[in-house]
Amino acid sequence: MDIGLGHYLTVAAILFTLGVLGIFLNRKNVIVILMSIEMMLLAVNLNLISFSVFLNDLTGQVFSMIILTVAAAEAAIGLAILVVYFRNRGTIRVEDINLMKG
Amino acid sequence: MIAPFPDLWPALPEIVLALSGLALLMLGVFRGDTSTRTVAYIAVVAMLFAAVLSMGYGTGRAVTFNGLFVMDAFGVFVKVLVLVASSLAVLMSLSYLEREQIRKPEFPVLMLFATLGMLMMVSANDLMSLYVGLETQSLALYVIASFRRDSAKSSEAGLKYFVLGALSSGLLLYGASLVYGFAGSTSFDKLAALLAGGEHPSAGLVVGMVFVAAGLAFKVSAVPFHMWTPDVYEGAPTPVTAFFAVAPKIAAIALFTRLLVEPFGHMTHQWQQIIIASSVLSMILGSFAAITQSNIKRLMAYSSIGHIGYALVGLATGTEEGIRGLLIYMAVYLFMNVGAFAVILSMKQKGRMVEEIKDLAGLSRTNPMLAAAMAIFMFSMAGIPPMAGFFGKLYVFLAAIQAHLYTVAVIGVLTSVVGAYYYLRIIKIMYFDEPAEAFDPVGDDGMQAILIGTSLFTLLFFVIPAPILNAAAAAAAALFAG
Amino acid sequence: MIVQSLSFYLFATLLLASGVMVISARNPVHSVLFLILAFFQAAGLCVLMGAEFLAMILVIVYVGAVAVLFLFVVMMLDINFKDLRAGFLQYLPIGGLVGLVLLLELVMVLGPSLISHSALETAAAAKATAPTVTNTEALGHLVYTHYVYLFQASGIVLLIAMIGAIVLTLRHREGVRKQNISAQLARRRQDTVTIRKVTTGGGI
Amino acid sequence: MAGWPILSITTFLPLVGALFILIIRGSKEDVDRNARNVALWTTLITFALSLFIWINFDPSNPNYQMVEKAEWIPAFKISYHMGVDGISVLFVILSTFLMPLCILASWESVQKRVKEYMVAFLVLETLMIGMFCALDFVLFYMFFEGVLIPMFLIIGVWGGPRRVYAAFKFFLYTLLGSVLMLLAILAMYFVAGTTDVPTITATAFPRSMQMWLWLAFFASFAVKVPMWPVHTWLPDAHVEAPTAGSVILAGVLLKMGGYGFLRFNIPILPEATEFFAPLVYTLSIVALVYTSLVALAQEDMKKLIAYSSVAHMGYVTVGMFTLNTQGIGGSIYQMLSHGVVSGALFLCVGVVYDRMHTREIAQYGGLVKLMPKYAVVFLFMTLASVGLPGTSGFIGEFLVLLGAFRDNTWVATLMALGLVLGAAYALLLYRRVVYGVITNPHVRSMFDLTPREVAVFVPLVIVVLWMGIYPNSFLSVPAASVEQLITVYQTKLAAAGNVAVAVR
Repeated sequence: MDIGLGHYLTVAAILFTLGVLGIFLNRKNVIVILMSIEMMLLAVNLNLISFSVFLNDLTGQVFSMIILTVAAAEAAIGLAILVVYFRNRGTIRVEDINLMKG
Repeated sequence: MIAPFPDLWPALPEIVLALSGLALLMLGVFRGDTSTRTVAYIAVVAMLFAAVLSMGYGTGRAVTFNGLFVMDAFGVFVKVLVLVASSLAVLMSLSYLEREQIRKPEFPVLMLFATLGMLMMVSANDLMSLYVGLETQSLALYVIASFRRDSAKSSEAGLKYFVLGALSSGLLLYGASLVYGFAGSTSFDKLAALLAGGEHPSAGLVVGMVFVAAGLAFKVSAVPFHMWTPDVYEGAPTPVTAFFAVAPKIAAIALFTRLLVEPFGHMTHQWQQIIIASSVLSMILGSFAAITQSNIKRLMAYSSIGHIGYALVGLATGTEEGIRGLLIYMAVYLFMNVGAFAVILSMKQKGRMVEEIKDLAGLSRTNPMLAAAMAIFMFSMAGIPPMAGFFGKLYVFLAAIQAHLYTVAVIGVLTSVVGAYYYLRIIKIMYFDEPAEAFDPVGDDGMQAILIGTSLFTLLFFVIPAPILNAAAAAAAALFAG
Repeated sequence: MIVQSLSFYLFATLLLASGVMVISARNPVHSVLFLILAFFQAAGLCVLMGAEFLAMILVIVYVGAVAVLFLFVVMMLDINFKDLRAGFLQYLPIGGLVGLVLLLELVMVLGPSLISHSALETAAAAKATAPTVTNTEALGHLVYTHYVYLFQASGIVLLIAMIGAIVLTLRHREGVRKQNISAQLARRRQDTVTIRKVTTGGGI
Repeated sequence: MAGWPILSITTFLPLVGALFILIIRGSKEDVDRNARNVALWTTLITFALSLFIWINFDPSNPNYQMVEKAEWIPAFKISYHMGVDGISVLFVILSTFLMPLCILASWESVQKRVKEYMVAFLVLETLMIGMFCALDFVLFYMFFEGVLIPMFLIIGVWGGPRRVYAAFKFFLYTLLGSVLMLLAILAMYFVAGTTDVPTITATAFPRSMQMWLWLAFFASFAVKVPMWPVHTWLPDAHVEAPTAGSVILAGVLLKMGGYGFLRFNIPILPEATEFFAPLVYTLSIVALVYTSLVALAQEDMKKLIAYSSVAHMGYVTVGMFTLNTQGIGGSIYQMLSHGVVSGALFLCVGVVYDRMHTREIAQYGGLVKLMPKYAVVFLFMTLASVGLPGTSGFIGEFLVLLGAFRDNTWVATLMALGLVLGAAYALLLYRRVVYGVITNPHVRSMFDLTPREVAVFVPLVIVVLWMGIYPNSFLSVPAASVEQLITVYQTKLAAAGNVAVAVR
């Protein structure tokens, strides 16, 4: 029962799907959507790291570091926008994001 | 282990922008909100200087930073477009910022950094530099979309843009990781070399490419990834919408083009159908959904979806002629869209912005020059000759016919007739209807200059089209030479 | 080998379970805590693969910075949690179906796949480091030399995030007294204290 | 005058006038007066210049003359290529001839936004002349489509109560037709490698491709002509447009479709032309009979004349697709004659409309007693429209009928039926408007033609008489080019037939 690349990829794929589901299923709370995005990025990182290890090539790990950095920045911006939104509307319910008909 | 110092010369425009961005940030922080105009003017000068530097670059192809960064004629063409669009957008935003009391030096600085990100996207030669450039652009855009932080609409637009943008980045990254894993490299050159071998690409690679394409389709707001566009256009501050509608679109579609043509150029069969479907759907949705709109910014959103559909026709051909058509289309799109937004930004009644289409009623009586300019832009967007928009469509359809995409071309011209209906509706409201309340005079000299410049360009493009056409042809050729 | 397999399954199961909890927990604070748990498990998987540096920064950056930032915001927003308790299951059937399809497709494509020879060749050609150095050292060599462009660009991304977060959320409230250190240090006795002689029964 | 780009000067002179008008400043009265004067003088000078084209033109030479060619978009072999042959030269003259009359006719009836009105007309003139001179497909298409912009504004701004509906219908119908033509042009570009009209005319296209191309061109020109059943935009546009707009619409814009058939469909796509000729016959005959009957039932004067235009253009299309000298020559002649006569008829309606502000036939009656001069002009034009010998209408209809008899007797017979119906509705209109007793008290206050109106009608009457009595001065101009057109058509057809036989 050797653990191969396929195992890691499968875990990452499930995690990615969970992230996508979290964005689309969530109807109550924007902050959970932001967390789902973080999970998607985590899945990507797992993918890259496992590829990198099994290809015996460091590029994937460098890519993963870049993603980590950018994801942190993205989270900061996202939360800042969320705070601004909350100050204006007093709610972060997903159903309430409807000022403009979409 | 001492690595050789990278050649910085090809990245000079980016370096200029980055350094001036840092300097302007300092200036803005120390001089306070009163320095906004100064910061903005210097930012514009820096962008135009970067554009001159790009033009001076020449025609060769240079790869630097260990293959992460490429500069070629394609990059020159698109960078000049992006820089011109951004500098016009900065100029247009000034009086708005002052009027709405959000005068902060960070605004032009963020626009400058967003532009830097766009240049990096255009020059990306690796999936990693693609991602970093894209995020540099996107993060700055998220912030300026919600820049009116005391407006519920603006922050809602920012939030929506952020969530969907981050989702699209996630898709793109997942795709990028699969491409890396199944091809063994993230470099465009190596991917191209690998795929050129004629070997059938593995399923993982194809799935990865599709994910990357979906992520980028979000950024250019092509159907079916368009749903954020109308809300963000309507909610964001108007000068930001003007910026969104032009510069990031041009950069993203250029990136899309480079990605599909350079590394995935040998997988045309795999992506052509996707692009065709997206293009056809964009053209149809863009023209039909716009008919019922009453807010002019929403209308422009659907109009831009439609325009992206036409531009994607050029990409869908996958030929040099198609890319040439796409580039010409984007150049024309730049000027007519900036002009149309300059008109929308001039829609003020008693110092208050209005954005309903019906507010334009009788504009030809109350402000004939503004109405004439808007009419020129609308006819151009509808693709009626001799306006510039006609030439954009002409070259795209030329390529489509050459690539035997007859159905796409026929759908394209038919949707352009439907599109003509809603553009004509605006002209009808301006020219045929009884005047409503008059707008305040445009006043702002910079805005007037932009209005005159863009409308003359759109009207008189047909007189000497050759320089832009030749530049676009050279740019397209550069993409296929590599 | 057995230990390795067992740890893989442990980490993977915990990772996915906490992933499920992140999107389904009713209280956002719990969601954040499960997110932190998920990051730890992912770090464990990285260690299993031998990517120890990434494992470390996953913990430091994600758990130490990002997740804590989330926690801050959740607390700060002072959300009425009662409001947030309904509505998840409403979309579960259709969403779950779509998710299942996406997942099946991904697994079908990726599960059985092995790395192709050409990919290995391409990757091997790009190898820039000797095998003797540690993972961290090798990454350090690459990031500051080969990928200096990305390094610099990430710096700009972080700068943008900083500007953005400040410009969006910083508020200058009127009437808030702040510490003014230089003024405090520059105080002299004669500026602030006066000595009065108070006559008995007279008051000031 | 060999090195003198006379066609370009004639084409773009009105644009110069338009720029002059644009820079006029001052009080409303001054601006209006100056705009009218500048427009009138510009159109008159343009007309004078176009007469030079006619004088310079050598009728014995069937090829393009006064050719100008300059690089425009060299990368695509698209050039600025202008020139006239016997088929187009008279249309240029027709456009420049009608233009000053239109300006004069709108002298008083247009009071609001005079400046813009004059600019729109001058731009329209440039586009019309350019279209008839263009020898490059892209250039042609630019002029052809560009016409929509000023015409849309003219109908929409200065038109009647339902102007918005009419303007949209006009614009979208014609646009829908012409975008398909654009695709056809692009497809031809890839076969011929250029958009140069003479080069493309010399190119042989494969038969299956010809069919599609022909249909695409037909979509555009049939809407423009207009042919039944895509004629429905025409009555609306005519009724709502201001008088001068109707004159240009009927006088010149409808001819653009017919010109397109002659210039492109027949010589470039001969096999498809042969194949589709019965379709054109059928549609034209249906148009003739059907619209004549519809015209009989009209209560609105302009609508009646609009339907009569559809019927008259039916003769034109039949004439063209007979593909013999008489038919094509006759159809060109009929187009010119119809341009003058229907223009004049719309002006006649305009005259009474300016006085009564209604176009309802029942409101009038008994005008002959109050407006004798008007009655004479109206009668003359009605008879010319019916095709009385001695007027221009007769020559055209006669030649077309002759051509049709040579080709297909049934078609000719049905056309004769159309002639009878045409006489019926035209004379009925005349009787109801001009004769009879005055029932409407408002009519009593009407006055006869003013000197300005006389100045508008005199040239029209002279031209109609001239064309009717001495047709040779107009018939000889296109003759050589028509001969060549038919030769080209037959040679190409024969060559295609041989190839087909050889393949078999």
